[in-house]
Amino acid sequence: MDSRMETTIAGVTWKNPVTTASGTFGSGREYGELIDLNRLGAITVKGVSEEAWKGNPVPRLAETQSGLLNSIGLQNAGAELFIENDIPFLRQYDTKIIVNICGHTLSQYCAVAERFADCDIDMLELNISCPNVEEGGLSFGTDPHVVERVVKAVRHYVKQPLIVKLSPEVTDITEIARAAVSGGADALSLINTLRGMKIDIHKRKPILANKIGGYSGPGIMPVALRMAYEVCHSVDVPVIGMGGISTFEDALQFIMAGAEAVAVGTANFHNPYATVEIIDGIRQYMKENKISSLEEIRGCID
Amino acid sequence: MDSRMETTIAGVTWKNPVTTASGTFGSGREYGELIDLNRLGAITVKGVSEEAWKGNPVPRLAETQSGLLNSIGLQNAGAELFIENDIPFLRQYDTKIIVNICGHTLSQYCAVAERFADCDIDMLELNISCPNVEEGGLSFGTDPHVVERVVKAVRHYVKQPLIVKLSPEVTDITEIARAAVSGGADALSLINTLRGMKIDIHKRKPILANKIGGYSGPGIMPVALRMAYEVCHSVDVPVIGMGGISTFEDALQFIMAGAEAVAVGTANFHNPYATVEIIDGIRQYMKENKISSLEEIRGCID
Amino acid sequence: MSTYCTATVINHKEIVPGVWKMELAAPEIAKTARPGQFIQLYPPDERNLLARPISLSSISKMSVTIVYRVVGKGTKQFSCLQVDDMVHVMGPLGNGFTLLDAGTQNVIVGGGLGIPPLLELAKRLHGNTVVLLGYQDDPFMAEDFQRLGLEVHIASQSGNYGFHGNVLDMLKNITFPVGQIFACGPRQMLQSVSMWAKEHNVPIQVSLEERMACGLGACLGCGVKIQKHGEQDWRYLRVCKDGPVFSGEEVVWNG
Amino acid sequence: MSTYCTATVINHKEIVPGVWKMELAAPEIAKTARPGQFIQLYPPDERNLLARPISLSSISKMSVTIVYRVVGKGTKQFSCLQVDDMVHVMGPLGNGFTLLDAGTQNVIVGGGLGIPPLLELAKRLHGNTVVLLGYQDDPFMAEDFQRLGLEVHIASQSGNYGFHGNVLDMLKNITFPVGQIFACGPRQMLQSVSMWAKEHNVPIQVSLEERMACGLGACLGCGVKIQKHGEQDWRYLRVCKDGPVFSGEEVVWNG
Ligand SMILES: Cc1cc2nc3c(=O)[nH]c(=O)nc-3n(C[C@H](O)[C@H](O)[C@H](O)COP(=O)(O)OP(=O)(O)OC[C@H]3O[C@@H](n4cnc5c(N)ncnc54)[C@H](O)[C@@H]3O)c2cc1C
Ligand SMILES: Cc1cc2nc3c(=O)[nH]c(=O)nc-3n(C[C@H](O)[C@H](O)[C@H](O)COP(=O)(O)OP(=O)(O)OC[C@H]3O[C@@H](n4cnc5c(N)ncnc54)[C@H](O)[C@@H]3O)c2cc1C
Ligand SMILES: Cc1cc2nc3c(=O)[nH]c(=O)nc-3n(C[C@H](O)[C@H](O)[C@H](O)COP(=O)(O)O)c2cc1C
Ligand SMILES: Cc1cc2nc3c(=O)[nH]c(=O)nc-3n(C[C@H](O)[C@H](O)[C@H](O)COP(=O)(O)O)c2cc1C
Ligand code: FES
Ligand code: FES
Repeated sequence: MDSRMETTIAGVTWKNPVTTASGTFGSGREYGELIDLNRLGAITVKGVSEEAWKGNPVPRLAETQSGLLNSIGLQNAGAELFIENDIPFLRQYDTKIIVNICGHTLSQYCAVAERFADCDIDMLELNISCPNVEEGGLSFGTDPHVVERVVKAVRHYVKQPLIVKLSPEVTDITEIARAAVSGGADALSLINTLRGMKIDIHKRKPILANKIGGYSGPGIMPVALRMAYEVCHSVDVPVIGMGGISTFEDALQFIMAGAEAVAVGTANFHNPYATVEIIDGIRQYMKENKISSLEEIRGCID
Repeated sequence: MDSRMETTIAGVTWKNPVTTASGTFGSGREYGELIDLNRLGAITVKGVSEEAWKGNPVPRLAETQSGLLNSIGLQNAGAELFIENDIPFLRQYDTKIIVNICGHTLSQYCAVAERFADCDIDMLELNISCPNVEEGGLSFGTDPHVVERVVKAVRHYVKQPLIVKLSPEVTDITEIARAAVSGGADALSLINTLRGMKIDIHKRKPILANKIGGYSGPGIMPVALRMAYEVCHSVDVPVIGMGGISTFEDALQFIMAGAEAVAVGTANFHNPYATVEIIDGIRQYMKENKISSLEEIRGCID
Repeated sequence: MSTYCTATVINHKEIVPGVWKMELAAPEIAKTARPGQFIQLYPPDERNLLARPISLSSISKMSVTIVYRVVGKGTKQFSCLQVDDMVHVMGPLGNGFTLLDAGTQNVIVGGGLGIPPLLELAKRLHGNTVVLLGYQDDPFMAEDFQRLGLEVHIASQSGNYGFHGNVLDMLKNITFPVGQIFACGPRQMLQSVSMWAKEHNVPIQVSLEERMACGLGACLGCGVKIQKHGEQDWRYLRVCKDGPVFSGEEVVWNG
Repeated sequence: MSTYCTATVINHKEIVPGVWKMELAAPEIAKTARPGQFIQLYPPDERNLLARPISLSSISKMSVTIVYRVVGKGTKQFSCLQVDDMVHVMGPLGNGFTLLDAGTQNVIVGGGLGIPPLLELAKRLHGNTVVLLGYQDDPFMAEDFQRLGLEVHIASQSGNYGFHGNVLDMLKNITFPVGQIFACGPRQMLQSVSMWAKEHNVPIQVSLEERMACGLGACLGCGVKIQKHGEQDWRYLRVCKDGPVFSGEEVVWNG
């Protein structure tokens, strides 16, 4: 343990600023075979909805150059099974638990938030990139008014610090960030995936059964970093940066842009040790550059 | 010459569906040392403004994983010198000439359009990603009303077929596409760059003097293809697709998504023969798959 | 327990055009691997972020052998690996086949690149085993099964080799009572063999494929529709973790 | 005329820690190359889209030699190239130095990795040439200049080698009337040498660096502020095409 890497977000202290990006790490169980989960600052679990969601048809994955498209469709077994199986599993480890929640309607969001209110978890992350089924299927996260409304509604039920996870598919990310904060977000995380497509020219059809999927990985990092930088300079709550982070150098760029912490997603698929290598790399960088607290470099880009 | 690859866009027939992306190919002179410019369906030149623009401070370039950030800032010598030097040069070749124009105000856009009205060029491409200096510096291309207004105004002066080039930094690209068409666009091209950032963690500052730059290259292709697909399905004018195209397979994906033609940008930097290799690759694919006209595969993704 | 490690190529050759056999020194993986499990092999070109799932064809004390067809970017890169080159690999992964008690009449049914994963199984199966192998044209690895002393029947779609037709036709021609079936190959083949098995009330294990990201069960990318006995509806299980071997009866084939 | 081709590494070694000398068989490039020109060398890892500009250090009939320091991802990859490996390269690029008539007193001023590009120039210069080389610490390539029979002075910032100080100090100590200066090295050094030259009314050619994409003059990525004699204001010229060699007087240094 190394207190120089401690990071406090909305009152919750992580042992280091590295968590997993929702949906890429399950609830940690599977990666726990390969790495020591105690090493992580926090584990952000895959999206959980009130009831089970079946997810999208397969194929759900397409590789692109330095990136990945996915259309999992937030398949999950629902809050009840999650609470029964995954929370006790995660509580065995000395790491913070962040539960990512999703819904297709305002009331689904509220229901799942309420379900977790009295659970033994550390933070709640609200994924607002889900399609808003009641209003034509556009993502909740693209309209500042809708964002403020859904955050406010959920806030009412939540007892843990609330992270709102932003969609990058907007004209002005700072407007959405401000809306989330004024709705009551204690922290923001960004970015969720960009939507992308890939076509198999031999079969003459899209690779994903769903045609369009969420684009993640190194290919989105320049956009993610720019947006994290913009958001850090426009709101006062802490920001968890993500999008393509694969190395400690990548993670430090987000921290220098002002992020309090970072999440590692697609990189886990390319290198299952990515999270721990990033933690070790940050520590090493701090040592070599005689940095005794991340505050010394956090937000150093003005 | 191979009539099977002929492509007609807004009444102008290109010998093949491949052009260069504005700003990556100058006016062709430099690349003409390495490749035969007669091979290209069209040459789209770098952005030209009414008067000379100095451009942004250096460094203006940053390499990212499978991508590039640039902040050239549309440096150019102004319409007059362009007309004097570049049009006669380009007219020596058997290829269509597309002039990309830019402005910081509505009247600058109109002025440069008017300047080209009686010039010997084949098409005009209107870059609406420029910052709107009169209205706080947000890009013209992000608000459908502004887009319709600027296209309408420019349309008034233009005598050639008008291509409007869309910015991808919007919540809903189809809304912008429709606005451009209702303003009078004869064709659309997309995507322009996404904005991105990269930080030098040793110097602890952004690599670009301008901090933020336009992100291009293979890393943006999934987003570009998805947007081209969406736009092809929401307007009736032809679409020129671009964004990360580096191989003929990439180009064919855009055509299958419904694009009439494609533009090759950043790939020229990685491989100066990219354009001609893409043209040869498409021809070869057509031959191997017994395709006698691109119409057979264009838009085959429904 | 699976590991993520660097393995050394110790043998590599093209056995028929486009199909390669590669032996990897990977003691950690070899130690615990079972027939029907697979590995995730990482393409050397790091523009390809995802590992490629490839089944173990045979397992020895210190090494594992895979047989793969070059179909795209990743497998193309594998085919360029030379002896002594290193490659990142994760495994062993998945459930593998369930080996029941001795004394049954086993039928192994393999089609195309579904054949290699059945070799280690064939070695370890108890009871009597008949092997039915179907090819487009050129057969490969048939001799590996023959060398085990098993009864091997070959079919080719082209008719150039063995029986002119597919494995299902050969299966229909079997005269003895089939005890259990193990099958791997194209989905269409697995479906038709599973239908036959259902009709004849024969238990069948099939090994499936789906695109993968994590390979560990974490991302839910590799769904396959499974309806377990007694369940109201199907749900997506994970080929990488709950499979790749499933009961052919439980797979929802038309979807 | 420049070409884009594949060159073969025919010699490659680390001459001082972190600094490598590589000879590339590239007859097309060698044929037309002049001192002060550069090549664009493409990193083998294709995640790096951009070529790296590296000056020609010496030019022979069939090959060119470059000397480079490992500073980042691209140069790190170059340093892993082995003899007989192939690498994509474009060149020769840029204007190179302008060689004036014989009979002058030339001073060549090089700092650090600005030294290699001056070697071929030193070979070809007419008149009398004095060479001033500045290093952080460890000198390299000084013997290459000495072997040409030129008067070579060395300075190091550390004081461990030669004169303790920088090239400007050495320049100030020169007693004969300097006819023209050719300089390459860190911007700070080029600026101070240019100031000195201006004061003493000596023509100076400096070779500059800037990040590049196309290397051909098409993208306008590599701007340098130049104010030509008689022009009202500066404008951005292109290091790759209008340079890398500029008149030191015309460069707008403070910007
Ligand atoms: C459990 C399992 C075991 C397998 N065992 C073998 C084997 O023993 N021998 C063999 O030749 N092949 C096997 N395959 C198929 C093999 O994984 C693919 O042929 C391979 O991934 C293709 O990669 P590529 O880069 O060459 O093709 P590309 O088309 O360039 O790959 C693009 C992406 O699609 C994925 N992909 C493409 N085809 C398949 C496929 N059929 N299944 C899963 N993912 C795919 C790739 O992994 C990659 O992520 C197996 C697949 C699975 C799921
Ligand atoms: C005309 C010219 C001639 C040069 N000649 C030499 C030479 O002879 N020997 C030598 O050691 N170096 C030379 N350089 C510098 C050399 O280009 C850089 O050191 C090299 O590009 C660094 O690449 P990298 O991938 O290792 O570094 P990274 O920092 O990983 O590179 C990232 C990006 O920045 C660019 N970049 C980084 N530093 C520089 C720089 N100083 N100049 C231009 N681009 C840079 C890279 O090309 C690349 O696009 C020259 C530069 C120019 C412009
Ligand atoms: C396979 C996959 C599943 C994902 N599932 C979720 C999810 O359930 N909830 C969520 O908020 N984000 C989800 N995401 C988005 C990631 O959490 C993350 O925001 C995005 O992938 C960018 O980070 P990366 O580039 O490091 O992967 C998912 C991403 C991937 C690749
Ligand atoms: C160096 C550079 C300069 C550019 N200049 C212009 C320009 O002047 N006008 C314009 O409309 N787009 C400009 N673009 C955007 C490209 O035309 C193209 O839309 C974008 O780069 C995406 O394509 P690519 O990924 O193939 O490069 C420029 C892009 C680059 C990389
Ligand atoms: S590949 Fe991730 S769950 Fe199977
Ligand atoms: S690098 Fe493109 S103009 Fe110089």
